[in-house]
Parts: sequence; structure tokens; C-alpha cells
Amino acid sequence: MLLVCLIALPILAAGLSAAFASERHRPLVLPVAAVAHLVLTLVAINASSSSVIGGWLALDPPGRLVLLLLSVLFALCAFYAVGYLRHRRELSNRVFVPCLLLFLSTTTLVTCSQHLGLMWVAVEASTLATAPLIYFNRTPRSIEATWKYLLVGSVGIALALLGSFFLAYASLGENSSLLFSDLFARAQHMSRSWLQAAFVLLVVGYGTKMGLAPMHTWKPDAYGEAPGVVGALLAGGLTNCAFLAIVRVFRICQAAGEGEYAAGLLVGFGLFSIAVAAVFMVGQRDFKRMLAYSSVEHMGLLVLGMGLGGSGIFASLLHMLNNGLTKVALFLSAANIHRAFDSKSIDDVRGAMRRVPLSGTIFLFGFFAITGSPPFGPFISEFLIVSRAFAADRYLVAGGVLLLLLVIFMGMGRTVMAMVQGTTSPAGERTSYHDGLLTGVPVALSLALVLLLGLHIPVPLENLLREAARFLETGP
Amino acid sequence: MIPSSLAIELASALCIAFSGAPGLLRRSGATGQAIATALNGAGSALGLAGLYLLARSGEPETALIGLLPVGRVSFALDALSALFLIPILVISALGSIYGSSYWRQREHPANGRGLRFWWGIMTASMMAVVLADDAVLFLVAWEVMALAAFFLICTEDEQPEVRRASWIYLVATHAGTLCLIAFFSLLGHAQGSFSLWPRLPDEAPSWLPTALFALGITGFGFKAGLIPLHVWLPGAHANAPSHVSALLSGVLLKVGIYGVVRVCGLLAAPPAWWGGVLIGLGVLSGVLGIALAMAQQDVKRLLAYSSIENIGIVVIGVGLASLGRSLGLAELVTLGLGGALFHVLSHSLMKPLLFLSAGSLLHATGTRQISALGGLARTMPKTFALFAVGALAICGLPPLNGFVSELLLFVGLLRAAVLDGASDWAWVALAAPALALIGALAAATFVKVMGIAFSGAARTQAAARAHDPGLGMLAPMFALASGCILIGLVPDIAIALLRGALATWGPRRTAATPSLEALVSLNWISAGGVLLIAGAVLIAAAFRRRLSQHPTVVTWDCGYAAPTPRMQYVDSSFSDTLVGLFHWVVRSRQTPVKLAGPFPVATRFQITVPDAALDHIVLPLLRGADRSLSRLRVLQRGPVQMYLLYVLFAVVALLLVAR
Amino acid sequence: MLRLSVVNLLLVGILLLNLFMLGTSRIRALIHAAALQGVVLGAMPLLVGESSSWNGGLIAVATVVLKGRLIPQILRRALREAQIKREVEPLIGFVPTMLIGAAGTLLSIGFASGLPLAPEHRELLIVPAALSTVVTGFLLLTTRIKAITQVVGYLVLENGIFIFGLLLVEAMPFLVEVGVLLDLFVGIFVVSIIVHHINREFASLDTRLLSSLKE
Amino acid sequence: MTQGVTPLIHFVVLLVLPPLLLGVVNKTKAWFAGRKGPPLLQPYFDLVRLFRKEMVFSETTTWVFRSGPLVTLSGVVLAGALLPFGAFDAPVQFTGDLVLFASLMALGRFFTAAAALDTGSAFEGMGAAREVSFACLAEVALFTGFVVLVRFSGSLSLTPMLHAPMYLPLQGMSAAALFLVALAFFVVLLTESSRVPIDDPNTHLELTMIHEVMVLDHSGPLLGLVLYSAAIKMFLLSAAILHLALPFTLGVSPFDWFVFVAGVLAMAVGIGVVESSMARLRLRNVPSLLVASAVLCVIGFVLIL
Repeated sequence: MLLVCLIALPILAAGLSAAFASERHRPLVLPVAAVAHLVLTLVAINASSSSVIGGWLALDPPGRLVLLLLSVLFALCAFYAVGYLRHRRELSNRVFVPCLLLFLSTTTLVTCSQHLGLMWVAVEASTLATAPLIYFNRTPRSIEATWKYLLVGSVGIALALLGSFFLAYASLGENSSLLFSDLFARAQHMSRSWLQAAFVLLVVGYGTKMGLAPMHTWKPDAYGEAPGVVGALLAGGLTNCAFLAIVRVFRICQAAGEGEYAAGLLVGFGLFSIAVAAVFMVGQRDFKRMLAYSSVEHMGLLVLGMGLGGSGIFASLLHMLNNGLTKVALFLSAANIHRAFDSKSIDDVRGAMRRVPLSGTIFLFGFFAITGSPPFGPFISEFLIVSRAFAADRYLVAGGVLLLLLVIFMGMGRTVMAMVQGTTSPAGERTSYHDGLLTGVPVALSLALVLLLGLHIPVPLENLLREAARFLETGP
Repeated sequence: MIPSSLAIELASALCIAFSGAPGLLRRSGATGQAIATALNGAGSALGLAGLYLLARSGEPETALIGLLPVGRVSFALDALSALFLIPILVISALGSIYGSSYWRQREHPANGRGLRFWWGIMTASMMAVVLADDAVLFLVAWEVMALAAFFLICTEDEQPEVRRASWIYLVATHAGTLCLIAFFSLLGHAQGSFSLWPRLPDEAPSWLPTALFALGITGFGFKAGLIPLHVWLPGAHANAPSHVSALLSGVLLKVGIYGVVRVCGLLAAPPAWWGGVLIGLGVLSGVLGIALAMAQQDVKRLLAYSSIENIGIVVIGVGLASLGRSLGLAELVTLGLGGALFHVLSHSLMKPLLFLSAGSLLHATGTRQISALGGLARTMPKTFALFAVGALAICGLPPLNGFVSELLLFVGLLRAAVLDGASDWAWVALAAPALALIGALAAATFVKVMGIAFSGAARTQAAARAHDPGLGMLAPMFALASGCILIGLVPDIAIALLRGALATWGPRRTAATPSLEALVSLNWISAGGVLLIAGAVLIAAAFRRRLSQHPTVVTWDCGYAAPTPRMQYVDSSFSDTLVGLFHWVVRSRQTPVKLAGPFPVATRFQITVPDAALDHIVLPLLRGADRSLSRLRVLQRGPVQMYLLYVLFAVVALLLVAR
Repeated sequence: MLRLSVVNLLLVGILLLNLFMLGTSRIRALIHAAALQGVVLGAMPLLVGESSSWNGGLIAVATVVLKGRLIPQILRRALREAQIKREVEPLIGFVPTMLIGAAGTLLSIGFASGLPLAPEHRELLIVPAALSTVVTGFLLLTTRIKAITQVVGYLVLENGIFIFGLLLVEAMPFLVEVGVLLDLFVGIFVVSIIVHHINREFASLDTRLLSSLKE
Repeated sequence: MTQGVTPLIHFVVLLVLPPLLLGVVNKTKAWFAGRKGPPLLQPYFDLVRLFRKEMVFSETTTWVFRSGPLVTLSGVVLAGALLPFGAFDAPVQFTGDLVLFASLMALGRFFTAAAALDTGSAFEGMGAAREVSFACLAEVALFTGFVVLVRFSGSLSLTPMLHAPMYLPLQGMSAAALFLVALAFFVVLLTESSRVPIDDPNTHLELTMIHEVMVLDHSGPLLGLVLYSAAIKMFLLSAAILHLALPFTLGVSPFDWFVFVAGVLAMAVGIGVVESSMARLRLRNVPSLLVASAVLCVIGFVLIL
């Protein structure tokens, strides 16, 4: 029942906020709902896995992990959003706020849906819920971004549906159901060729939502044009839901003895995504698009770690958390810088550390964190992934990844340094924005969490991670 | 339970780490500055005391304090780490004292507090690096050190030149770190745990040590500034505040050397060619480094290149020691490593001394251009005297400390020519002439600096008005200078510090490693130094009356009676011949001067010296890569149809593969 | 036996519709073809599924109403609002697209022949028809310029997937079917809203105007 | 003769003999030029005269200028104590003393050049530049020669090293190697004591001078010290080469001393001959000569490798 509440709560809140008349007070629904959701989440995660509606809703270990991450991210973003919307009085938020809440509900549904079809429905729903968020700014550019997001995303999802059908057909038989547990149980009897085709379609489909190259093309546009808070939620939350979907299918493939093939596919996608991200991050002048490509890169790292197996699985799950939190810090501080300079091109943005000290500094450290510098969290997970590659004797993979990471560091760094260092550019003088409590604290908090994960992983969290890793390591 | 001296070291590290923190809290950092200096000094004193305790007991100490998400927070303190701790502690303390008057909070309200904060962090992280006993902890400390150094270098990030230098540094250090990540992953994979500095198991595959060696030398070489990995070094040293340059050159590079030494220690008997390669690299860095230094016109860049040269000398020593280990010749190990470590110590005395005096020169005149100075020997005599000491020391001339280390290395290299065990490797003795060349070039370089920047008449108003800095800046320099002289005259002091480190490093086959004293009679060195000074004093005494009171005239200029300061010889013409000899690597660009007509108009003549590796190899390479990458950007050209096509292609291709 | 041949006939009809959609130059005709396809699809489950249940009937009705009535209506409204020339503007000509479509169909038949089918499905054209329809959808999506034609393309893509769904009438639970339909509907709805905005913003549905976001 | 006296004689020779070499060289050159030339002892008279004179300093100079000659002299004398003369051991010998020997020479050069720059005169700066530049290469040649000798003798101390040719058998290879080294050392000698073809001690055009131009501003005793140390330097290098040129001992010390002195003077005559039979090289050709001599030593090393 708890899970139902988890899903229903945001919907109710959405309805409530839609009913709200006042533009000023409507956003206040967000933090309330978010905190409530967080509390429920913590309860649900610690509660023994109770399945509802004939096992359609249940929390498997990776699901718990994603749900936790999601809820925390949303809480951070909710508080930020209140502050943010105060700065965007000129735009109506009566679509924005409910859609944010719908996003929360649908993604929560993804994390706890144990049915192949239901999961697809949830993912598709989350896509639709986010489209209006991207269109928040009401500019031609934002329309274009939304259009591309919708079209590419929906096509991808459609392929995922086809893939789900293939998988269903592969497992067709007496009293077969599409519950993951049943699929897992029947895995050995599935027909190989259907399964392979299904996996390809599912990876491409959900990979589109996740933003793996070459299906990543919507990402820079959407992240670039959407408000920073939406970018944070997409990069830190939605992508991970898609990753969760892929992981669940991957587990079934492993059980079916197709692990070899599936892992190969994942590693390939991972490397390709990192490479593509590297290419487009070099000389990137729009810092929000840069963050989008960085997200592509890290999605690549996630599937790469998953594909390498062994300790790589743990690493990739850990990296999911690290990347999510760091992305929030980056996107939100980037949004503040965007406000302060009223531009997201490094041609106008100079000396952010002098203009908005807090956001500028957080952005710089977020850059160090996301590029895998200790003592921040991503270093640990990236180090684990690389050393797993070495341990698995995939020296070329490891070497390639390291090389690409260097290229990415150089590409990203040149942009970031140009933004934060030096004396403030004239563009910075025109605006009146200054870091406030609501726009500052959540950002700092997320970076603090990243730092914490780098130095010490709390024991309960570590147990969650280990549990999830064990859950996924079940090969044939 | 943490053993005593290790605990003290960690305490001092903490004390130093947060020395700058109190200053961050209060807006007016004047008191914060005092606190920072005090804490830093106290921490260093504490640390040195701890080292003394360790020397008393002589037992290496280890302690496991906690756990990281991966790896452990565990430290180990052995003779080698202790040796490298000494310069860290000393230079950090002296530097912060110097900085408290060189970088006054009043004069630098914007960046003073940040500078002191990162100074503390950097010192502590360097201590952590040499103390770390776990790969992950090492990497964490290493990167924190690198980032702290970055923030120190870009203290004045409003200047584009500073931003450029700090950016190049950042990329270089990150490349190094990535190499180290690969290195430690392989190492951990080979031995099954991330505990550090193991002797590799013998059943390790044959390619593994080679790979480790390559990765390690590259990774640590970036930090140490080995040519051609030195690209970041000159710019960073030139553009950082001078006491930061002193810390970088005096200590940070040495941390890189620490890594190199550890890497060579991985195998009980490394392949002989490791030694050969290291000696080759060392000679390369030494000769090219000093050749590039010779060509510089910016005094701090010059000092930076000379640091590259000295790192080269150290690496020659390490290579010799490694050769000795593989051939089982304890003598070479003692002489090579002894020379190397001695040079580490003495260079970490004299190079900071030089940088600090360059700092006070910059402070007094506001320029780093050698050719814009002159006459400072009379306007700021104390600084000049201290600089002269540093210059003599760094040229390896008796009776100062530089000479001792070079002597040890010379003896070691020459021994390689005669020892029976080394008959196949006798040719490494040819590194001795190279070392001699390095020394001579260094002499030429520093004669140039002394002569052009300090001697003669002032070329500019700024130089004429210059004056010695206050005690706050002079005292640390004086301490360093007296250290140089002391170690030069009484080498036994430093040798005593080396003994433990040498003992840990001997080859396994031979039983006892001979002590340095047995191989080179240090007494004669001391005696020689004393006699030299005594002789000079005696002769001076013979003519003291006429030396003290005498008529003065203008400098004889071949009958030209009215010489002006502008007519003096300048640095670029001084070094022209030698730079010409190294034209194949030092390609100095000259702006051509066009003089036309009977009365040509005033014109400018300028010489710029681009870096051999950075400006001729690395940057063009990167630009090329940039261009070719930007060609690929058409893939994201906008039409959504194109994007959908990508998806279709992905599906079809993969489905066909799957079948 | 008869039922199977009827189904196959319908499937062939769908294939023909695909080619027609690739070939036609009238947007309205395109929309109608898609709608027709939807109706046929809606009807089919009743023929394929051995045991026709309440749910099956319900789904069928819903599909027919949705694909045959509501969605075409929405699209036609958009078309009317847009007041655009009624021609489909292709990036590459009609004939080439038709040829490619045909090739796609052949390819998908070949591909399908490689996939092991349950005995009761061996005789059916379902898999090739589904795949070729998907390919057709992709072709419409990638080779047509007007935003609205792309929406139709997406619709056709979905149709293809539905055809494949016929193999799973029993396996697919009611709820999921409903959810899928709902999603599809809302999706088309949201898309058409965006189309509306595009039209308002750019006074045209030409997607070539929508390429200012690029590297 | 008892051991105790040898060091005494060593120092007497070291301090007294050098100026005579200059005399001999000048005499030889005069003889070649068909002139009578100054008396052999003229250098001594010059030194005495200079030491009696007053000193004049440029107003730009500092303590560096004054200390230059002092340190130089003290350095070369100390170096002299390390070098064995003829068949006799050096008073001071220890492992690596050859490094000290070379460094003391370098120290002198460093101070001379610094002193020259201290005057701020363009000409002296030019001289200093040339001196240090050529010295770099001379240093290399010297050390490469040392490497050969070390390899040959198996010892790292000047005395046994230079005495080795007396005792060790000279097979073809090693003989050739030693000859090459001797050749190289002779070039080093000419460079270090600023002789033709590298430098011309009695040109009177500052632009062409190297060593002389550096000491334009030194006067009186300081100038004397400079000349005296130059003479000692020349004497030391000649003595070193002598070990390779006349590697034998009569075993009776007076005769050995006689042979040594005669040999050194003969070397001076040789220098004179070279000076009067050759023209000065153009300055930019000097480096190639020095590099060549270094290469000779490398070849020698390879021969006995």
C-alpha cells in the first residue's frame, strides 16, 4: 500500500497545485510534497519488500536505490524551484508545477513497477510529463527543443515497446506473465534469437531516454533550453530510470545465458557514448549543452561498468548516485550563473566566481567532481570502473576510457575555466540576480553529499548498494 | 593505536592543513594571516620533532586509521618518507613566514586569504602523499595536492597569462593523474590489494613490470617536470606568487621524484635497462633544461627551467641506483641514490632561496625581465649576497652543497666505468661529461643572471630606486642560505639524514650496503672548502689596505668617456653563443629590425623563447585535434529527421549483427 | 483456416496502405490511410485471438474509436488551423521513398523468416507486416518535412508495433493494453499541442525552421 | 729523498715555476718572429711591479669585483695540491679529487666572469660571455678525457689515474686512446690558458679578445693575481698532459724532478710553436674545435670499452 501512496501522493499534490489560484504560493506545494515523498521513500526502503497488485508493484534492490536517489534529488530541486520561480515571475507556472509533480509520480512508478508493460507505460508517461517542463520558457528555441525531445523520445520509447513485445513473445508459454520475476524464472527456456532482438530494441529504446549515443541527439537541445532545475531532474532522475529499465532486462538476459552478448552490447554503447561526448564537449561554448554532453558521457560510463560485470556492477550503481547528485549541483549552479549573466554562452560569461561567488565556486568544484577528481564521489566510482576493466583484462577498453576522460577533461575544463576565472564581464553587471537562500543552499547541499560519498559511504547506503549489486550479479 | 612519531606527523599535517582556515572566517584577514603563519610554523616544528623521534627509534611505523569507500586510510612512515618530509615542512614554514610580508593581506585583500588556505592544504596533502600506505588514499592526497597547487598558481587569475599557465598546469597534472590511476589499478590487480609500495610477486607476468614502469615514470614525470613532460612547469612557476614558486619548485617536484624512487623500488632486481632509460631521461632533462634556462629573459622562468635541469640530475642518480640494484652492485646504489637524495635536499634549499630572492627583486622593481634591471648589487646588497650563495650552490661549485651531490654522482658514474659487474653498462660513465656540461652551462646561466641583473649600473629608474626588503622576507632567505653553506662545508649532517633511506633501498643479493662515507671521503671536501675560503681571505689580508682605500673612476670603456647604462651588455647577447649551439631545440624568435635611410626612426628589437615541447609539439598537436574534432560536429546539425535516422541505423545495424 | 487467410488478406491490405502512404502527396489522404490502418488493427484481435473475451472486445472498440476517430480528428484540426498547403513535402521524392519502403518490406520479410515462431503463428504474415509498417513509419518520420506528416509517421510506427502485438493478445494483460492506448492518445495529444505552438510561433509547420539548435 | 720533502718541493714548484712558462712561450714566439724578445724572467718582473702598485676601481664595482682574483688564485693553488707532478704523488689525494680539481677551475672561471660583468662594461661582458661559452665545451672535453683515464687506470683519484700509464702495459688500443686524450687535453690547455688558436693574449683590439678583455679594469695587485693564476692554470694543465706524454720514471727523485721541469718547459715551447705557426680561429669556429676534441675522447673511450 505504501508504494501506492508513494505514487498517488504527487498526483494529488499536482491536482492541488493545479487548483491553486495564486502564482506566488503555488510553488510552495513542491517542497511539501517532496519532503512527504522523501519520508515515505525512506520508510518504504527500510520496509520489507511488500508487493502489491499481484506483484506488479514492488521494490527490487536496484529499484530502491533509484527511488532513493530520485526522491533526494527531487527534494533538493523542489526547494530550489521555489527560489527559482521567484526569479521568473514573468512566466506562469500553473503548468510547470503540476508537471514537476507528475514527473515525480511517474518516475516513482518506474522504480517500483515489476511488470514489463507497466514499466513501459510509466516511462512513456514520464516522457509526456516532462515535455511541458522543457517548454517552460515559451521561446521558439524551447519549442524546437521540446519538439525534438518528444519526437526522438517517443520513437525510442516505441522501439522499447516493440522490444517488450519481442521479449514477451520470447517467453511465450503456458501461464507465462510479464512480471520480471517470472521472466527471470523462465529465462532459460526463452528463444535465443527473439531474446537478442528484444534486447537490442530495448537497449536502443530505453537508451534513447537514457541518452546513449547515437540516440542522445535530443539531450543537448532539451537540457540547453529547459530551466536548470528541469535539466537537473532529467539528468539526475529520468535517465537513471531508463538505466534501471535496461538493467532489469540485462539481468534477464544474463539469466538466459545471453549475458556475454548483452554485456558486449553495453560495453560498446558505453565506449561509443563516451567518445561522442568527448567529441562534442571540445570547444563547446554553451555551458548548458556542455553539461548535456557530460551527461551522455556518464550514461556511457554507467552501461560500461554494468557491461564489465563483477565489481563493475557495484561501481556503476555507485556512479549512478554520484553522477546524479553532481549533475544536480552542476545544473543548478549553472542555472544561477545563467540568471546572473542572462546568457549561457561563454562569450558573455566571465568571472563567475567574482560575480556569484557561491554558484561560481560550486560550479568549479562540480566540474572537478564530475571529471573524477578526488576527494569527490565520482572519483571512487570511476576509479572502480577503470580498475575493473584492468582486472577483467580489458586493457584496450581501460586505456581508451582513460584517454577519452582526458579529452573530456580538457574540453570541459576550457569552457568552465573561461566562465569562472578572471574579472566579471559586462554581461554580469546588467542583471540584479544574487545567490539567495533557496537558490544557494540546495546546490551547496548536493555538492556536500557528493563530497561525503567520496570520503565515506553511510553503512545503510552501502548495504543497499551491495544488495543491488548481488541482485544483478546473478549470472547463468 | 597510532605509533608515536607517525601520530605526531599526522597531527602536524592537520595543524598545517587548517592553518589558513581561521583567516577565511573573518573579513579582515590581518589577524588570520598571523594565525596562519603561527599555525604553519608550529605544525612544521611539531613535524620535525616527530622526525627526530623516528630517527631515534629508526623503526618504520604504520597505522590504519579508517576506511575509504574503496581502500583504507592507512599511513606508513619509513626513512624514505621521512627524508622527503623534511623539505616539505621546512620550506612550507619558511615560505609562509616570507609570504606574510611578501603577500600582505593589506595589499592583497582579494586573494590573500585563499592563498594562505590553499597553502596549508597543499602542504598537508603533500605530507599525506609521502605518508600514504594505500593506493586510493595516495591518489586522493595526490589530487588534492594537485588542485591546491592549481589554486595557488591562479592566485592572480585576473591576468590572462596567469589563467593560461594555470590551465596548462591543470591539464598536465590531470594527464599525470590518469596515468597514475592506470598504474595503481594494474598494481592492485597484480598484487590483489591496494596496499602501497609492495615488492611485486615474482610470478607476475613479464610485461607487467614494464607497463608499471612506463605508466609510473610518465605519471610521476609529469609532476617532477621531466622533459618532455615539463610543459606546465615554466609558466606555472613564473606566474605564481614567488613563495608559491618556491614551494612548487622546492617541494612539489620532489614529491614527483618520491614517486619515481618508489616505482624503481617495486622490483627487488629491476631490469637493467630501467636504469639506462632513467639515466638517459635525466641527461636529456638536465642538458635541455639548462639550455632552455640559459635562453630565458624572465628571471623566474629561468629559475623554473633550471629546476627541470636539477630534476634531471636527480633522475640520473636514481637511474644509477636502479642500475646498481639490477646488477647487484651496492656501491652504485649507495652513490646513485645517495647523490640523488642529497641533491633533493640541497636543491630544496637553494632553489627556494633563489625564488625568494627573485621574489624580493620583483617586489622591489616590479619586473621579472633581467635586461630591465642592473645595479641591484649596490641598491639591494643583502638580497644580492643571498642570491649569489644560491647561484654558486646551484652551479655545483665548491664549497657549497650543490657540489657535494654532484661529486657523489660523478664518482658513482665513473665507478660504473670500472666495476667488473657493470662491464656491459660501462658506457653510462659518459653521463659524467654530460653532467659536467650541465654544471658548466648552469655556471654560465647564473653568471648571466648575477652579472646582468645585479651587477653593473641600473638600467631603469625602478632598478635604481630598489631597496632590500624587510626582515620578514630576508630572514627565511638567510636561513636557507646558511643551510646551503652549512651542508656544503659539513656534508655529514645531510649524509646522516640519508643513511636510513639508503639502507631500505639496497639490492637484495649483496648483504651489506657500504656507507657513503666509506666511498667518498667527506672530510677532504670539508677541508677543501675551508682551505679555499682561508686562502682567499689570506690573500685579501695581504692587500687589505689597498683593497679598502683606493681611488674610483668610471669603467674603462676603450677610451669612450661617457658610457651610459643602456650600453651595458644584456642577457640575450651574453647567452647568444651557447643558445646558438642548442639552436636545434632552443628556437628563439627574433623580431627583425628594419633600419632604412640615413636617419632611421627608433625601432624595437625583441627576442622571445618559446618552449621546445609546449609551443612546438603539444599546442600544435592539440590545435590539430581540435580542428579535426570540430569537423565531426556536423553530425549534430539540427534537423530532427537526421536524428531519427541515427536511431533507425542503430537498430538495423545491431539487429543484423545479432542475427 | 479461413480466419487465418482473412487475417493475412487484411495484413496484405495494411502493406498496401503502407506503400500508399509513402506514395501519396495529399496530407489529408495520408491521415485517412493511417486512420483506416488503425481501424483494421482494432478489428483484428477479434479474428486472431481464439477466445474472444470481454476485455478483447473492449480493447478493440477503444482502438477503433481512438485510431479511427479521435486521433484523425485532432490531426485534421491541426491541419485546418495551420492553413498550410495540403501537399506533403518530401525531403526525397515519392518514388524513391516507395522503393525504399518496398525494400524495407522485403528486408523485414527476410528478417522475420529467421525468427522462430510459435506453430499457430507460422502461417500468419504478422511479423513481416509489423516490421514493414514500422519501417514505413520511420520513412515518413525521416523523409517528410512538415511536422504534421511526421506525427502521422509516428502514428504508423505505433500501428506497426500494434500489429506485432497481435501475437500476444493472450499474453498482454488488459491494464497494459489500456495504458498503452492511453499513452498513445496523450502522446499524440501533446504532440499536436506542440504542433499548434509551432504553427503559432513560426506561422508554418516546416520543420526546416526547427534547426536553430545545433553545434 | 724522504717522503716529507716531496710535498714541500711540490708546492715550491707549483708556486714558483708557472710564470717561467709564460717567459718561455714569449721567448719562443720572439725567436720564431726573429726578434730577441723579452728576458725569460720578464713575467716575474711584471708580477713584482704589479704587486707594488696602487689599485684603481670602477665606481660600479662591488665586492664581487675584488673577490674575483682572490678566489681564483686560491682555487687554482688548491687544485695544484691535487695534481701529481711527474713521477711524484700529489700531496692530497682521495676518491673523486678529479671532480674537485675541475670544479675549482670552474669556480675561478665563475668569479672571473662575474667580476668582469661587475664593471658593467660592454667589452668585459662580451669577454665573459665568450669565456663561459667556450669553457662549457672545454669542460666536456676534460671530463670525457677523465672518463677514459678512469676506465684505463681503474682509479678515481688523480695520482694513480695519471700515473697509470707509467705502470700499466700500453697495448695498441689503450695507447691510441691515451694519445687521443692527450690531444684533447692539449686543446683544453690552449683554451683554458687563452692561447692561439682560440684566443690571442697579446692582441690589442678588445673586440677580438676573450680572457684579456675581461680583466681590463683590474689594476695593480689584482691584475697581478689574475696573471699569476692564469700562469698556474696553464702550468697545471701542462703538467697533467705531461703524464700522458712522458709516462716513465727514473726512480731517482732529483732526476725525476729534472725530467718534469724540463718536460713542462718543453710543453711551453710547444705552445709557443703553435702560437707562432698558427692564426687565431674565427670565434664561431672555436666551438667546433672543442667539440671535436671531446669527440676524440669519446672515441678513445670506445676503443678501450
